[in-house]
Amino acid sequence: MTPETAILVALILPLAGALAIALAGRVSPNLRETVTLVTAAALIWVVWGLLPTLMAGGRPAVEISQVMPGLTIAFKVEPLGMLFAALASGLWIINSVYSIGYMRGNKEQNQTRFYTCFALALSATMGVAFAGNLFTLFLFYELLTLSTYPLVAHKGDPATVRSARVYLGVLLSTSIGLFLPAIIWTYMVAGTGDFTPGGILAGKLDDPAIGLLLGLFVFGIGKAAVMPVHRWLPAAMVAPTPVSALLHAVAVVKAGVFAITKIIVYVFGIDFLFDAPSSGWLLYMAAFTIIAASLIALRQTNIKRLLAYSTIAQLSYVVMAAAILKPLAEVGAAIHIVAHAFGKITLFFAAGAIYVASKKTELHQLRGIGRRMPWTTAAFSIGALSMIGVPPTAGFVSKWYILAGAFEADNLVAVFTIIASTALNAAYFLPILYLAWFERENSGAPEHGEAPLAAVLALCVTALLTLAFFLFNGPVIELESQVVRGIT
Amino acid sequence: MDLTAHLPALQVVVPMLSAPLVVLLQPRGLAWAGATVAALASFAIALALTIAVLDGQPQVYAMGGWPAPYGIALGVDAFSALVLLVVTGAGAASLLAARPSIDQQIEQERQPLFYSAWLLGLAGLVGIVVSADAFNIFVFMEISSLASYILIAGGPDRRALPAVFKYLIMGTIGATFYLIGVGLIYMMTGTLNLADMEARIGDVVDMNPILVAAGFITIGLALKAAVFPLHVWLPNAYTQAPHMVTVFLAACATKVALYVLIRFDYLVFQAKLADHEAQFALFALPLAILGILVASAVAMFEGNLKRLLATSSVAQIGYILLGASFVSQAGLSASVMHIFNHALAKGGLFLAVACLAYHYRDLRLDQLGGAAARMPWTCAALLVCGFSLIGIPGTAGFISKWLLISAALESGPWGWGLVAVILVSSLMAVVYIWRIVEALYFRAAVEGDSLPAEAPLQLLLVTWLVALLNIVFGLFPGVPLELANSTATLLAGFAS
Amino acid sequence: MKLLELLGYFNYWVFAIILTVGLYAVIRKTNLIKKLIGLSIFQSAVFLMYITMDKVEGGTAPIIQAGVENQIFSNPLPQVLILTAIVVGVSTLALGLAIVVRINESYGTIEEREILDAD
Amino acid sequence: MIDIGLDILSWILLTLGGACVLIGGIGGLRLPNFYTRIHAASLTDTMATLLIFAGMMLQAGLSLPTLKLLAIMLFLLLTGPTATYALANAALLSGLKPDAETVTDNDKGHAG
Amino acid sequence: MIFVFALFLLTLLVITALAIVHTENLFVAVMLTSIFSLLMAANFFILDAADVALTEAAVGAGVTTVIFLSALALTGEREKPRVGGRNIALVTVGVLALLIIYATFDKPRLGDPNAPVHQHVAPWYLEKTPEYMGFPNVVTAVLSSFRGYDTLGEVFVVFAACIGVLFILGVRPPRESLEPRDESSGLRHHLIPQVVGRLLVPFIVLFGLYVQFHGEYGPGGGFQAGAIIATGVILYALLEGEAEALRAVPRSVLLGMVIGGAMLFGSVGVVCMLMGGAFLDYSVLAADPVWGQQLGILIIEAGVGMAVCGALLSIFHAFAARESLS
Repeated sequence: MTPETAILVALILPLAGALAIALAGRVSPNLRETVTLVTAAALIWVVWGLLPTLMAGGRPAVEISQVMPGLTIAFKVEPLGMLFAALASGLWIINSVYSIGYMRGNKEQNQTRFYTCFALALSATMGVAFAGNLFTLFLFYELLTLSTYPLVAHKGDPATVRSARVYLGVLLSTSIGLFLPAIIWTYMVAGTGDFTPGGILAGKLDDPAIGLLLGLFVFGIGKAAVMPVHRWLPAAMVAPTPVSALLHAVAVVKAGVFAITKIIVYVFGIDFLFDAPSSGWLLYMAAFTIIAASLIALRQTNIKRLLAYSTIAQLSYVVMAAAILKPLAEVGAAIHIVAHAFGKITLFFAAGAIYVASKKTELHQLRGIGRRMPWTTAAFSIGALSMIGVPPTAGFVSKWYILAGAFEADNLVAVFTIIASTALNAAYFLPILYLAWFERENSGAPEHGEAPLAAVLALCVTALLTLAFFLFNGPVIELESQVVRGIT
Repeated sequence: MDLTAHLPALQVVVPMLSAPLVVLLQPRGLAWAGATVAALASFAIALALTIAVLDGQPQVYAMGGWPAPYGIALGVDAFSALVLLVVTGAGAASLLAARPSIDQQIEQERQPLFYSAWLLGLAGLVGIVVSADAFNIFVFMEISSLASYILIAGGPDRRALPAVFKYLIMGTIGATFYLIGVGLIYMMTGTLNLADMEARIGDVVDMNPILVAAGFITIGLALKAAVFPLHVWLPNAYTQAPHMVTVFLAACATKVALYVLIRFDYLVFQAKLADHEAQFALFALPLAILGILVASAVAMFEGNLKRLLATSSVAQIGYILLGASFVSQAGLSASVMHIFNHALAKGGLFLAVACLAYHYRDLRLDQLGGAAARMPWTCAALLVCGFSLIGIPGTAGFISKWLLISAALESGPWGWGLVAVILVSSLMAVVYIWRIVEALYFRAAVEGDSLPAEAPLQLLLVTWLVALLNIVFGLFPGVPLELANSTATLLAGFAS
Repeated sequence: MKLLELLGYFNYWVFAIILTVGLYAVIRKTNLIKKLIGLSIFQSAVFLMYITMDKVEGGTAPIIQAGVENQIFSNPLPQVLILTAIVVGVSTLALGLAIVVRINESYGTIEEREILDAD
Repeated sequence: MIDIGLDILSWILLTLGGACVLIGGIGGLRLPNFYTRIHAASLTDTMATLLIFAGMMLQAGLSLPTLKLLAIMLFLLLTGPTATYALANAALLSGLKPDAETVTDNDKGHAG
Repeated sequence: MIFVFALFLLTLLVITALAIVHTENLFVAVMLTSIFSLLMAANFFILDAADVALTEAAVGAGVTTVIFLSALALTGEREKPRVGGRNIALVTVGVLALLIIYATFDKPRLGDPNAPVHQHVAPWYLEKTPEYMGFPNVVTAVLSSFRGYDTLGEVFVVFAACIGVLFILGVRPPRESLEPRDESSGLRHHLIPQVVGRLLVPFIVLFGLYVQFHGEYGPGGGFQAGAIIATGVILYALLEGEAEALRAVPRSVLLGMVIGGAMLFGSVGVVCMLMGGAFLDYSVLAADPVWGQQLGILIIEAGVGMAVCGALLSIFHAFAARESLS
């Protein structure tokens, strides 16, 4: 199968899967589960099949239709997109396994709608990953928002509907209100919206406008949850855990940060931005977000809200890394996407497993949970360590590259922020670990064993991945350095 | 002359002459069948005309064989081809789906008269679009208005009558204003043919009858097109009309008045009237902006589903006027494109409302709880058309939003202010469409009413056809876009 | 001579006055039938404007008698337009009155204020 | 000589006809109640028509317009009194008593 | 000299218009509207528009008054005065008046022969009618042939009004407890009007037919004839009672006349198309184009007459039938 058809298949496969799941859901739950897993596996096979061509430096591209002269729906795979697509497809199968255990354990209703929308979201994610120009990126970005809305509003009770309304409100208003005019302005100024290495705005935009356009892009992409537009993330916590896992680790947030990085690298171009003074504010905004989010996370009592604010902080890591505008930092940004995905998905799986097994959601309830749920708590610990960036975990690798980039640009603000946030991460994760392993259980706590097997299995796999990434990150780094090889 | 040469004349004659015949078809359902066949035939003629126009030969037809300024001439160019497609398409689609909904709302023995009035409305609108003679446009405007009064008066609720009476009064005043305008131009130029008028208006342009005539024509057509301050008749009329009539009228009735306004303003007055840009932008732009913002705001707090969509129509008409008021090529193609896209989006929405109304008598939002569970396909279609109205990418609405924003950006220093207006109103559109979605999907079902099944298949199929068309023209807007661009060059050509 | 000059415009001023009287009646009066009467006055004012256009000094109705030579005729075109417009006016009027009759039956009144209060 | 005489005669007839119309008009305004007023109005219908049309016919001399004038005169003479009769009859049916000497219209407040 | 008459009649016109708006009794307002139309017709005649004067008199004064009265019979006679809101109306109306008067100053004066209106299209009509049509009345020529498409639109406006009134009044009045009134609702027991009426009706209908077929030679044509014949039958209905009139000209015949008239007009156009000419191009109807034009115009004028007569009568019957029911 040629790379071009592989792209199209990667897009259509989840769609077909969604349809098949919807139909299978009518027949029997087991059939629906098998169809989901088969589609996920097939997607991995197709997407990861593209890796060798990418490694060899190939850039497969295909154009579907020309909507307007100069405005086409076109796809082009480049290293960043490949990485994001591989990550998303990989984690989809794991998330499916996990959600089978979670959904059955929790006896949730209308699960068919859950799996169908999940598959739709994946197809939109593939679209975002492989988008060849700004218009296609915006098209699938909006589809991603709309396909994840039913997932967030899964329970359907008034509280969920209200927070789903916030979720959609923020995302849609930022995308229509800021992202769309930015894209149109780019099309007007640069004449095209295609992603080209080295950027398309070089020399076409004078100084104050660059900062303004960058601002429109960064705040337009609400999914990256940079500070003022982050409110939808905590609001989305009402959704069931597999959905939060999807939101945080697999697709939604990743799409946001991925889009910002891609726009910085392929629309503005690193050098063009570097010597434009008006783009400096992005770094400070990201740094502020990291610190502020970590401080808020300190005060949280609910596990999922804590993880949400930690995600906001970690996302701004990627944005800050991209804003350092040095090749090493860009590689660090890309890798941090992967590292954070593995770490955060493990944490969410663990939180979900604890909820399924013991209906516990608050931190103080986790006292002595280690004895009752050893596997889950172990995975939770590995995830937490990865968030802090302790050596054996993936988090360390990406922080290492980001720090190297910061030093290369001798950007003291970035260096200080990373150090401070590492301390803050430790401040809010370590007490939980201590609580879970070394504290006595308070007397009246209800008896409960481990979470369902499927959930625990998924947990352990992602924990192992977090550790494995520390050791075998060679191919990923090589892939990402292709992005910056073009630029010195 | 073979048949193809007669297409412009046949376009009007086919629906017009079939109207009296439909009155004779008394037995059940025959009147509907006859009307649908006539509407489909006129749609086919419109397609043939569009194909002819697309490969470069605009049709000109001298009625009665008399040469242009003396006899009445018909003309079909890119602009009229596009509006023809919208009008005949809306007519054919709404008639195809009309049977079940109309059987519910209009008694059997009155249906032949009703369908005959429908065909007259279609013939009137098509007559306006095809005609190139100022007075002839007035005559066909009267036919289409009378027909739409009859159609709206068919509404089952007693409130339809005062609504249609207000529409009649304002519509007649609008038409008479238009007549005064045409009279004043005729007085100064001596001719009624549009092209001839444009040629001869040059040497009298600074006389005040022409300026006053421009004022009269614009006010009259603004009244017919429900442009912002003069739109008070539209929400009541469309809410109380039978559901399928709202589908037909919402999709094309006001657009034809805008077509005449733009044609008069760009072809007749354009190059000749001193500093036309300022004049047209001076009053059209603020009206459009006000219309967009106020109508969207009102729609956000509207309780009844149909009235909400009708008020949003006023806002969308504001978009079309906004595009036209840029007096630039990009602005014109954006506004012409929005005529096409809004017809699709709003037609689809009202079709979905007709499906809902088949089981839910009361269309207030708080009574529609749990509709999605009972009628999943209808609500899905409503969702797709709602997205197209908002302008989600991948739908037809997005294309015109994109064109409008780039036209606004090109239109000079205060372009960004206009972009802000467009975006704020799109967000307001998101709010009121989401109010509908939440009412349908998340509110608990109003207990007590039985479990109604889906809308009848015939109605549902057409609704889904229009919904899919929204997506198709969102991804591949080849034909309408080409028509819109050649219209823009045609009209802007006169402007420069 | 000034007076004759002004006299030439007298028709147009009468047109303006009747038009505004008609419009005033439509806007001001609440009785639906009085509105329709106002509307018909409003329209007949327009007819007057068109027909004032067709008058030619010393001309007669445009009927070309066989024998008579170099006879001046008035302009036939506005007359044709107004023939059509009169019948349009009557048709709209008939429809309006039918609606008023139905309103009277369902609301019991034809005063606009009472109709609005009823709903 | 003859036509001057005819002209003078027609002028006389026309002025007399005009006078009748004037008298009818004044009667219509001044007379107290409904029945007396339609009596005065019917005067214009009958007498004035005769005089005016006679005068015009003299003006037109022996030709087609004279025939047309004659036809119109006959028509008016036929329909005028019938209309007045129908008016009076309708008024009587709708309860307006013709007791002329006591009451005038304004205090009855019937007519518009 | 003509100006003096015009001056007198126009001021009378304005006075009547003001009186109509002022009076509160609707019955008086309708009568004044009828006088208003008659004065308008006189004005048109003075301004050398014979055809329009005839139409205004027949359709404006005659039929409009009948329709108004029949509607008034079904609704109240009294108009309730409205309080407040006077000045908004005055302001808008005042602005409009100023606008129009502002426009009058560059207009050509009344009767000015070299006004643009008389230079461009009109002389062509006056010169070509004898050549193409061969009959004197230029207005009928322009109405039915040069701008025949307008008249076709016009017939369909009348057709729309007819089906509109039938559709709107097709609904049973809500009050179920209505007993049909006795048959003799007409002026049956008034002997004199009946005798005179029975004498006049045939002449009215005859005059209507004369106007119909005399349209080419003098003022007249389909619209006026249709209106006159309709008024004749309405007079008969008033005298003999609506049921009698319906027996003379039943509803199905009326509907047939309306549809027949409209279809006749349309099919003449289509026949011209089939015989090779453009739509409504009568010269192809016969070997000699002039005779073709005359034939075409004769037929369509008949179509117009039938349609207008049928429409006005069915509208009258729709209102009158409502009366006997309610």
